[in-house]
Order: sequence, then C-alpha cells, then structure tokens
Amino acid sequence: MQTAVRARGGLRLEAHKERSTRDPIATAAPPAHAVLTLDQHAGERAVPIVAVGERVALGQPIARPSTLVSAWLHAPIAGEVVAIEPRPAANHGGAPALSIVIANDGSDARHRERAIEDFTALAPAELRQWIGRAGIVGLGGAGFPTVAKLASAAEREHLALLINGAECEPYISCDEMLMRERADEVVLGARILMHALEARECVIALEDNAPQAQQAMQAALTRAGDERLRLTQVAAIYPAGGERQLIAAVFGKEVPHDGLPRDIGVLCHNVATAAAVARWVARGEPLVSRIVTITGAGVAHARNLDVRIGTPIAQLIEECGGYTPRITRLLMGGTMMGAALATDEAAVIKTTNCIVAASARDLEPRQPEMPCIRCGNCAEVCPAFLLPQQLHLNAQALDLAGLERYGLMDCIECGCCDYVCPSQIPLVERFRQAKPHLAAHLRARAAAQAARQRYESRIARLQRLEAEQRQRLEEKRRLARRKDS
Amino acid sequence: MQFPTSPPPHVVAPNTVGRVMRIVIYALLPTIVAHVLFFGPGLLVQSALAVATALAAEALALRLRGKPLAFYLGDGTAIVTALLLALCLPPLAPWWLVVSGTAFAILLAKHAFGGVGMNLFNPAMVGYAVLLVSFPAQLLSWLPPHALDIQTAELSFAQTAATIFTGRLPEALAWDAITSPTPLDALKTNLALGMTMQEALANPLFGGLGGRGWEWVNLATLIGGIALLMLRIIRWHIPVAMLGSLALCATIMYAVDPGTYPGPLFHLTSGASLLGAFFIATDPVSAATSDRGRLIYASGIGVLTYIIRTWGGYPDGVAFAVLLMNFAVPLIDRYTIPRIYGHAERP
Amino acid sequence: MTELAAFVLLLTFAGAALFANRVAAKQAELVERARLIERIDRILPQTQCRRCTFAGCRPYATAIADGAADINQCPPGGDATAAALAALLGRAPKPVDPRFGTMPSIPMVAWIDEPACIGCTKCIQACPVDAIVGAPRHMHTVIAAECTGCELCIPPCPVDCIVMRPAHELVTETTHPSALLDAVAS
Amino acid sequence: MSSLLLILLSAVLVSLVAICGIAGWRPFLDTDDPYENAVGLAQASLVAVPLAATVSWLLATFVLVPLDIAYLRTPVFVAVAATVAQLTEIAFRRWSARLPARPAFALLLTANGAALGVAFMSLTFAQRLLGVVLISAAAAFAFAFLLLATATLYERLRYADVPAPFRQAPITLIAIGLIALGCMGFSGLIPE
Repeated sequence: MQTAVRARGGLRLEAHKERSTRDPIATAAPPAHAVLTLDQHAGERAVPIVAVGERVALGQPIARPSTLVSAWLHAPIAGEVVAIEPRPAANHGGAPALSIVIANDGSDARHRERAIEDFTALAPAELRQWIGRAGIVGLGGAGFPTVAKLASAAEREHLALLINGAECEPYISCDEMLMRERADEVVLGARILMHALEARECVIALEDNAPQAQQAMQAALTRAGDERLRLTQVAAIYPAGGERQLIAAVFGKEVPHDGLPRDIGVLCHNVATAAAVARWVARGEPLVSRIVTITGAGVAHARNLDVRIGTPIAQLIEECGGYTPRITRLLMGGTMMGAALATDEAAVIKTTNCIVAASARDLEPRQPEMPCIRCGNCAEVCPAFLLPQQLHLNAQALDLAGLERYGLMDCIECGCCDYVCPSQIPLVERFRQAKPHLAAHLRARAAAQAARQRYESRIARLQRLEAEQRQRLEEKRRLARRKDS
Repeated sequence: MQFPTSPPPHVVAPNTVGRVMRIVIYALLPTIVAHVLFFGPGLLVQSALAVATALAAEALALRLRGKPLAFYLGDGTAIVTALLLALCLPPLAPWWLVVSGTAFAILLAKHAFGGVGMNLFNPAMVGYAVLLVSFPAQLLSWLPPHALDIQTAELSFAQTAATIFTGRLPEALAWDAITSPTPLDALKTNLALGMTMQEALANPLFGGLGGRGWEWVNLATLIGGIALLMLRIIRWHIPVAMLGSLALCATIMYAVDPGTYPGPLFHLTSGASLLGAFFIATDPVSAATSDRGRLIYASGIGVLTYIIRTWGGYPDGVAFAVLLMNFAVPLIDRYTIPRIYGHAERP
Repeated sequence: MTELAAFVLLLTFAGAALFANRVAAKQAELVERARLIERIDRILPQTQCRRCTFAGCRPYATAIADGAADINQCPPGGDATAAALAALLGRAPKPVDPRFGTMPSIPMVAWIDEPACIGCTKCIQACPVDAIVGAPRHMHTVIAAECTGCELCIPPCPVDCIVMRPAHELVTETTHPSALLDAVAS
Repeated sequence: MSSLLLILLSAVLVSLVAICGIAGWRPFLDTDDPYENAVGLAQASLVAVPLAATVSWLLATFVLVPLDIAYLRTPVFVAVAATVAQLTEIAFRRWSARLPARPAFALLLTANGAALGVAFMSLTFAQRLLGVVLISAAAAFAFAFLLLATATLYERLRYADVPAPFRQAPITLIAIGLIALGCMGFSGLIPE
C-alpha cells in the first residue's frame, strides 16, 4: 500500500474516536415504537402505502418513492401501524415532520424477500432496479437515494467506483467499526455496485488513522480475490471524506463545479451504503437498520450500536448508560457539520451516523466576534479553495455579484474556515444565510433569460408566419390575376 | 429531554485576535532586548509612551464611535502598532514625536478607516512616515550602538527619560557628541560625498554584516520572526518574498558594481529589513490576502525598499515601500483570486 | 503676420476638435441607443406581462430609452427593478406606480383545470413565452417552470378554466424540465 | 518630479470622483461597475495621453516655435488633447469591447490628457521627442496603475466600517493623502 494521499486544504482535527471504538458493535434492542419520517432522504418525500391499523412485518415496504429522486421505506419492526402524523424528526433538528409510527409486537416476523445467490447472473440494469427496491440512500450523511445515483452514472464507460471509508468528521466511528467487523459485506457490496455500474475499477479509500479497519479490509479483499478492487489510504485531514475532496485526493481530478462525479468517470458511495447493498442483494434484507456511533462526554458508555431505523434517540442513550450530568448539547453527525437536535425524542433516520451527547468539554465555546483581520487562515484551510473572508465581506453587504464572483455556491459548509478564524466569526452560518438569496437571484436571472429567449423566438416565429402568409396571399392573387387574363 | 441548539460547526479553535497579537508582542521581545542592550534604555521609555498613547487614542476613538471599550482595547492591535512605531524611532527622540506619531497612526490610519481589520495602510508605518517627512532631523539622529569603541556617553534610565521629556541632555553632553547616523544613512551620505565603498565601510559604525549593534538587533528580530513562522502566526510567503527580492536586487547591483552598491547581506541586516519582513509587511489587514497576492505584494516591498534606499532621498525605504504596496493591495487582491475547486479558470 | 498665423492655427485646431466631436457624436448616437435598450431589457424581469402598457419587456425598454415611458411602470420587477433602472439611467429612484397594477406577494403561475379545458388554443396564442402546450380540441397544460405569471392567458379563456396558483406548489426541483430530462436521460 | 506626481494624483482623484461620485456619469455605457469603468478609462489613457503629448510636441517644435507663437502652446495643447480624445472615442467604439459613453468619456480623457500633457511640456527632459514619448507613456502607465489601484481601494472602502463623518469623499481624500505620503519616499529619486 502506498503512502496516504491528500487533497489541498483542510484541517488536522482531534479525531475523538478512541472512546467509541473500544467495544465491538452491539445490537440495540428493537424499539417499542418505531417512528419513520417520510422525508428522511434527499429529494422528494416518500408516499405511505400502509394505513393506520394495518399489520406489517419486519422488512415490509411501508412507503413508496414519489418521484425518481425518492426512496422506499420499510418497516424496521413487526407490528401495527398506529399513526401517520407529524413527529419530532431528526432531519429537521427535532421539529415535527410527517412520519409513520409502528408499534412493536415483539415477534420480529420477517417479510421474506428473495436473496440473490449470484448477482453476476443479473443484467446490470436489472440489478440497479433491484437495488432500488431496498430503500438504500447514501448512508454517509447526504442521504441521496442510491438508485438515483446509480442511474445518473449508468451506461457510462470506464467508470471508477470509489467506496468512501474516509470518516473524517471528529467523533464518528461507525464506518470504521463497520470496516473492522463487517469488511466482507463492504467488499461484496462494492463488487455488486461495480457490476451494476459496469465499472472498470473500484477504489476503497480510508483514512490513515484507522489501521485495524485497514487490516480487516485488506484481509477481506484478499478473501474476495477480485483484482479490480484496491485499497487506498488518505491522510486524516478533515474533510478528506467529502465526496469532491476524496475524488481529488484519490484520482487527482476535480469534479466540475457545475457537474457530477460521473462527468469525470467516478461514482462515489459510502462503505455503509455498499454494505447495505450487499445485505439486500445477498440476504434480501432491505435498509431497516444501521450502525450508529453514540459518543461524547455527555453519555456514560460511548460505543457503536446496530440500530433499527426509527428507534428514538433517547432509547439509544439509555442503552449506553444514560446521560452524564455534563451533557449540554445533542448533535446528530459530527461536531463540524452535525446538526444540533432540540429533543432526544427524535428517531434515528437512515442518515444518522452518529449521536454526540456533547459536554462543554467537547464543544469549544465561541468567543465574541471581532471584525475580520484578513489573516487568510480561512483561505488556507478551505477545501474548495475559496476566500471565505471575501465571501464574508460580500455576505455582510449582501453583494450578490461579489458573492457569485467569490464562489459562494461552491462552499461545501465544512466549517474549516469557521474553525480557524481568530476573529471567531460564524462564517458558515453567514454563508448559509446568504446562499438562498444568491440562489434565488441566480434562479431568477436564469428564468428571465429563458423567458426572454422564448419571447424572442416567439416574436420571430410570428413574424415568419406572417411573412409566409403574406407571400402565400401574393401568390394566390397572382394566380387569380393570371386566370383572369 | 430538550436541548439548546446552535449552528455548526460546534467546535472552533481556541484562537483569538488577542492571542495572535500577544504572540506577536512576545516575538518582539528579543528585538527589544537587543535594542536596549545596544542603544540604551531609551526604547523602554519610548515604548511605554507609545503604548500609553495608543491605548488612550484607541479608547478615545472607540468612545467617539460608540464601540465597546474593554473588548476592543483588549485585542492588543494598538499595542503592536505602538511597539512597532517605537522600535523605528531614535531612542532619544523627544516625547511629543512619539505621542503625535502614535496618535496619528491610531486615529487617522486606523480608526478613520473603520478600526481593527479595516485599515488599508499599516498604521505604524503611516505614523513613522508622517514623522519622517515632518521631522527628518529628529528621526535620523540615532545613538551610536554601545558596541562601538568610540567614546559614548552611557545614559542612565533616569537621564534618558529626562532627555526624552525635556529635550535637553544632561550637563556636559552635547547632541553632536552623542548622536550618530544609522549605518544606512552614513553609507549613503559618505558615498554621496564621493568616498569609495571601502572608505565608507571603514567607519567604525559598520560591523561584520551590517552596522555594528544593528546586525545583532536584526538577528534578534530574525529569531522572533522565525518563532512567528513556527507558531504559524505568519506564513513564509511575505518574509521570503520581501527578503528575497531585496537580496536579489542587492546581488544584481553588487555584481554590477561592488564599489558603489553594498552586498545583499548588508541590506538584509540593515535598517528595518527584517523587522519589516517579519513584523510589518506581515500585518494581515494591510497585506494581500491570497498566497500569490502575498508573494507579489512582498516582492514589491523588497524592490521598492531597495530603490528608495539606493537612489532615493531617504536612507531607509521600508516604511514608504510598505505604504506604497498597501495602496496596491486591493488591486493585487482583485487579480489574484484563487481558482475555485471544480472551476477551470480563476474568477 | 505671426498674429494671423496664430489666429489661423487656433481656428484650425478648434475646428478639428469640433469636427472630431461631430463624427464621434454621430457614430455614438446609433450604437448607444441599441446598447442602452439592451441594457434596460437585461434589467427587466422578462415577465412579458404588458402591465407597463407596452407589448412586452423589450418594447418597454425601447420606450424608456427613447424617453417615451417612465422607469416606474413594471410591477413584476417591483421597486428593485425601478431602482436598478434609476441607477442605470442616473435618475432619482421612485417606487412603482400602482396604476400599472400590483403583484401577489408570492410568485404565481397559471394552472389549467384540465377536465374543464375545451382545447380552444386561445391561451396558447396569448402566452408570450410559449409556456402552454396542447393541440386544438385537446386538453392544454401549462409548463409551470416556464410560466412567468403574466396572466395574459386568463382573459381569452372562454370557459375560465385557468387560475393563478402559487409557484412553489407547482414548480419543484423534480418537476423542473431540466431535472426531468436528467432523470429520463439516465 | 513631485509636481508631476501631484498632477497625476489629482487626475486620478478627478477621474475617480467622476466615475464613482456622480450619478449617471460613467465613461462607459456597458457597465455601472466603477472598477470596469476605471479599467476602460485606463486603457483609453494609455493610448490617448502619449499620443496627445507626442502630437503637441511635434506641433510646438515644428510649428509654434518657428512661427514665434510659442505662447499659444497651452490652448493648442488643449485643442490637440480634445481632438485626440474624440479620435480615441471613435477608435474605441469601433475596436474595443467597451463602449464609450458621451460626454463623460471624451471629457475625462481630454481633461486628463491635457493636464498631464501640459505638465510634460515644462519638464527639462521633454526637450527631445524620445523624452516626450517616454515620459508620457510612463505617466500614462502610472495614471492607469494609480486609477485602477484607487478604484479597487474605493471598492474595499465601501465595505469598511468607516465612521459616518469620514464616509465617501473624506476617507477617499485621506487615503489619497496617505498614498501621497508613500510617494514621498520617491523624493530625491529623480532630480527635479
């Protein structure tokens, strides 16, 4: 294995992973009530296909995708649908969103789906369609429906599949534990995805601070004996696991700002997504559970749990020994990009990779804000090579032309600039506030341009028709005159 | 259970402007110590005066502008400005010079532009340049360093303070007897008088590298500067580009005519070269912002410094060069916006 | 003699300067009007709604350039457009004159109650941006993402089956033509 | 030298006030961005100033002096600068991407060309044609650089939290004053 590759920019952060990786993954008890938010993936909300009072089996589909960019939902427990109503949702920071609530009957009766012995027997298109039925979404955090991602790159030649095991955010260790304990699943999933995409090679990337995961993966690769797959180490520099950053580090190519990875012949999936694909295809298990890291000084026993989707977060905390008195904040995701939850009643969703029960020690309090001193630390760490200080100036004045020029839309909100700012300016927050304004402006401009074009082509068409009509009239008159004479 | 929420990121580095400025002040300590060793305790009086004036002016400006006093006074930027200005002044310069220069720097060069983070020009250099063009005689009469063999009067701390405040030397001492030009000044004057380089450098003012005493002050500055680099308070671009372009100019001209132009080592260890490269040009507020921009900005300072030192009317050009390049910074910034990830071209 | 020479010379140069001025002015006149109309048109929202009393955004832009219309006649653009026009033309900004109509607080697009549509094509002819599709005696429909909300299709409809509805209900990321095309292509 | 610098800075200041300070008064039709306007004006000056200076020198040397009417130098120069400005306008309209606006473009260019050009005439090393071409080209470059730098400086000042009494003109003047302070470092560089 060669030395670790890295992309430009980024930060070396304290990983905080040792607490949660001491114990092996434990299986959390199925919840008494599972709450499944209908919009827990990117794209459009799913549509319920069960009614209140209906009995469902574990793994039975309960909501179907509404559009092409949407995903199936499956029952994570067997029992009765008791409500379809707004419930606190983790993807809304704890605010209520329409959810299906299932009461557990304790039987775990399974809804049987066929398991595919030999996935290579299926045609790639057929396999892609089959994967779509599993309700799998990007488990790294973005939650983009996997089937839509596969469709976006289908039929492209010489595609490289990138399996993202670079878990760069502090505190999160679910992918590392997955690779340590279920490496074979990851490798199988990668091979299935390769077949579905007709990819020519597959790179599995993981950070150089996870030697045990690396050994496990290497062993699994050897067992699989598939030459097309290889392992690559990336330097543990946040945000190494960002899709665009990882592609730049591994392939030395940048994704065009207005394009997708497929445009440079790459498709990126998270390791957990690959494992979920493997479970579905090989065992017929849809996405009804995932590994969640429970950590932070605010919880008694930090560890990784294999959790049913829809389990209330409060229950997971209980399984980890409950809160310690030091708890101050509850985060879903890591400390850099994670969202603060207002309540622990919210349930685990498909993209919940980590719950940080944070104490004051985990969170460095922000000092009062000073004016920017243009030190340039932010530009040095920006993985998108932006000048955050200039963006900040333009965001303060809401100068849309300036924001466009300095590339606000290319900001990935990783928080590196915010982290290093000596003036303690909440840059990411400012950028997030300014983005909708700029997006609306750009949309309006594009719409006006399109409307203008259509208006002009319509005018031109009408003029052409009128001219043609006049010409035809002339012709007829001439003919009539000739007949007369 | 309910929890308060806050926007991400939920952790930030424990770094503040105040911490950055504190480290800069500590990094100036070697220079200050060397300065006091070679030029007597004048600098201590000047620094105290300058810092007091800077804080008073800052407080006045903040009060007038209705900003929180304690918060901004604590950031240390005014103290750094005051110390840099004091380091540039002759140790026995009269008190009103220090006070007016510092007040000008803080009030006009800093707060008129909007205070910390907004000043287009380096306040310390504005203060110094104003004093230099207004009172050249006072600004150019330095003390000879103690390392010289020539008989110099050792002024005690009390005598120094008295001289600074009253403008009168202790009895039995005359200004002419104790002042001496800076090495850059002396070299320039003597060369202008028609001396050869050897004759000019035969003056006891000059040591192994640059001016005697001065070379040690500059080496102390280098130590402080390297500390700043290692603590990542500043980055290499500005010092390297400025010293590099200065040395390059000096080397070229030295190669052309060693009899008229002193070599690169002399330039690097004379005047405010090192102080400028590590402490003045690196002031982030008035410097260019991207790496490429900083290289251009600092190379410009190096070249202008050399031009002004060699052919201009003033012995040292760092202050003017910094001000001129400060002026060019917005233009440099405009043309050195880095390429954004995923874009083929720079915006 | 020298005085005379001086006089002649001065006159010559003054004449040359004036002549150059005339040439430049004449050349400028033609180009400047076209360029100014273009710039005004860029600022207008391209709704093509005719509330300004002109036949579209470009005719209104031409009228402004020729001094035949004021800058405050565009309700869809609102005060922001009026201010941008004022800045462009170096005039004092003024708010939009309410006599030219008002706009709903959120963007609206036309929506055809399809069962009621009799397929008369009158709305298709009225739409200034070709955002309505349909054939004679067949149901028509509005491409919501391309509708500018000009309301010009409402009066011609003989069965009053067109209503304005909030844009956000009808235009979503996934119903936008480009998203659909993407999805179909994949 | 310092007087030339002073004239340069004044020309920059006047141009900048015209571009940024007066509503609807921009040298170019295509843009209302002060910086873009400054770029266009700088480009035009790079053409017009050396051209005007050269033509006037030729006229002065071969017409005015032989005819013994050298006292007409200044009015002739102004007329030449005006003509050159108009010609530049015509050329710009035809070949440049930027479109000059009337009357701002020609007036600014005339004023700058005349102010700088008249100043060269009194310089000792402007006695020869080469001297005039060089010094006017150098002055045009200096003008272009100063104008662009001041225009970007002005843009940055827009975002600065400048105290109310200092906003706009006062702070611009202070900034120009500090630039002049920096330029004093050049004193003694070129003998008067």
